[in-house]
Amino acid sequence: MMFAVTIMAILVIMGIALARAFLGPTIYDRILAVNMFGTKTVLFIAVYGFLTERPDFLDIALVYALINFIGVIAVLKFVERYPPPTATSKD
Amino acid sequence: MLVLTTIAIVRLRSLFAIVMLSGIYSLLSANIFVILDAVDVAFTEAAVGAGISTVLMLATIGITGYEMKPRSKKRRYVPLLVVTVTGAVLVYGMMDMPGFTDSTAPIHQHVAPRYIIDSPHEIGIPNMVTAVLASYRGYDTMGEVIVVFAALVGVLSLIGVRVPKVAPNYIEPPARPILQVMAKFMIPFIILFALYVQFHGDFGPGGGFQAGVIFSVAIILYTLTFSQYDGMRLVPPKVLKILAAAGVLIYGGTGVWTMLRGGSFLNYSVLGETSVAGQHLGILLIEFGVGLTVATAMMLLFFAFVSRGEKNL
Amino acid sequence: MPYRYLLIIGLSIFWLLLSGYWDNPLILGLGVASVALSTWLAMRIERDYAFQDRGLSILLKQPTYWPWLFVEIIKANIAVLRCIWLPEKYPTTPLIRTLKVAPESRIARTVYANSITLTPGTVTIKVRNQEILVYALTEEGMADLETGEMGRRVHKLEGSDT
Amino acid sequence: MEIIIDGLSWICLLIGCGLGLSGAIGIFRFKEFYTRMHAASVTDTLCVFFIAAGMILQSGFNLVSVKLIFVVALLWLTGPVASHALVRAAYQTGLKPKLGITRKQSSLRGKSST
Repeated sequence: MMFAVTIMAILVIMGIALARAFLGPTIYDRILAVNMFGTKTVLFIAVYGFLTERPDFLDIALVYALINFIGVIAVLKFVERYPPPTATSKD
Repeated sequence: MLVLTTIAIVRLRSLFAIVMLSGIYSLLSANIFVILDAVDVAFTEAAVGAGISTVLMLATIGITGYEMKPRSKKRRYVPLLVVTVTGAVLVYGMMDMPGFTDSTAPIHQHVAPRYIIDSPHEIGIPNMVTAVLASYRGYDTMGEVIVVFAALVGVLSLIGVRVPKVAPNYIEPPARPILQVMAKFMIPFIILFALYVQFHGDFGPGGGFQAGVIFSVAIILYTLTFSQYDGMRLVPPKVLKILAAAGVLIYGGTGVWTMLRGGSFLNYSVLGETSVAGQHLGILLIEFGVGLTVATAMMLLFFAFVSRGEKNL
Repeated sequence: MPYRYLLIIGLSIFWLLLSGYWDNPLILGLGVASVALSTWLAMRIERDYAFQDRGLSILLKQPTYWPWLFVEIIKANIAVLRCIWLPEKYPTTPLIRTLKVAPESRIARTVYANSITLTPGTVTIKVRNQEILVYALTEEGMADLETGEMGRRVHKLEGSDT
Repeated sequence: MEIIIDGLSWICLLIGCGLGLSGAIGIFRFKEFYTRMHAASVTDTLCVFFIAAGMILQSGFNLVSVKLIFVVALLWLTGPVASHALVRAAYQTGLKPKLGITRKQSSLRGKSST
């Protein structure tokens, strides 16, 4: 029960983050939203593992946290190397 | 949410934002896999879809450029037609499919019962997915590994890896102190985690494919935070190429070994004193081969792409 | 080299806790091999970029720092929550300012910068030589940092080694 | 005993959800990238912590909870680094934050407070 409530809340947060990722306006807002989305995915998987009583899922949650981090770092590295044309014009 | 993300991907013009959103897309689909209880698939999706493909796509954009080419108006409707027809056919095909979680469906009658009922005493490992993947479907998995290897060979022969000869000239203090310190702190643990995933594929979700990707992610993190030169010095592409081939060889060699021991190709039961021990050893070996090939292939692909892009990415 | 031993110990504990199969000789053997491999790779990195002066051991020296940081995080969270829910009463006054850094080694500076970022309301933008560029959401958040409490504590973390 | 633990984990989970939701709302309500950043960091720190704490209370102390602690530790390690990298990239590529007070005033105040 309590995990079900938590999952609903996490889903709502994910929805809001998704909306922010769609809306932009700058590329950094999108990256921020994706990062937040990733964190919530980690939580979601962990909580879902508890809901179904299969704590194996925690391994996946760990992988996600890691992958999310690397993804964000890679994206930012990329942005720093090739500054997006829209970054300065749309702030 | 998947649908929304897809629509947004199609509508956006900036390739970069599309890469971001496809990252979200794979996170979402992994969630769905988790809900469907397909843990191993979710694991793979997490590692491959969200991580590696994002990085590789970014590296590709580094070569191609930011914006999508404006396309001509004329040809817009043909793809739409093709997609609609294909989608309609797929949906039509799905009508005949049995309902979800229907246990009398044909797919659950054919080999699944044998996998589920027999695998505990035939293979003797708790994670059934690994049992199916590595033992019952050993040929298929070998095919997949060879596909990865072939893709690697293709990319390398097309663009190749340029090893930078000169070390980048660091101005003191280093450019990204926080990132570098944290990366150095984390990398050993990531590598250990990858190896844990590799060797515990028998017991929980995980296995060679996922472990290979996580391992390569550690190296990619190193390359990203320090430099391409350092990454290639840590794991020289020459060695990687040999190891990638060695991974496939280990897989195939296990099969040959089983034949030498008098069994058929990839029938591990003959490897040990008891059939279960043999299966265990065989699975361990081929998983190792898979992990080796996937890890090295991913690293080489990454190196190939970044070395084509900017000099110091 | 103390970092090597710390790393081996840390990695072994990590493996044992992850795996949970403590009586399976095969898995344990593979674990030893894995720890060896990761340590070897880490040492290859270490060869090129040694942690300067003091090692990671400073992170373990001062157990009181972490609870203190945790309390700070809670306080800062409440401050940001107020700004989110009651924007009229607690307006945001974003500001950027340069802070002098007390901690000297690269690791201690990283700990400091990360602590700043970890407490909501303040973000480290750049670290250069002796200076940290900080962006804060409110004047209070910045004032907290400027008292230098956190910097002093991190410095203590580092200084306790000698 | 059971009831106390259940109650505690309820409280933890609810606080966590509340924090997460407020962070999400903050992401919408704040006007600008740099301020949104802070709202996100709320969800990344304490929200994660409380939800994990709730789960640890439920599972008791075993290897599962150790793994949960790993998850939290990893998130707390990577979170600030990612935020820092994000802000740094934004700052570097010329996205200027809107400041509440001007530089001159702030430097004056800085002197008076130290």
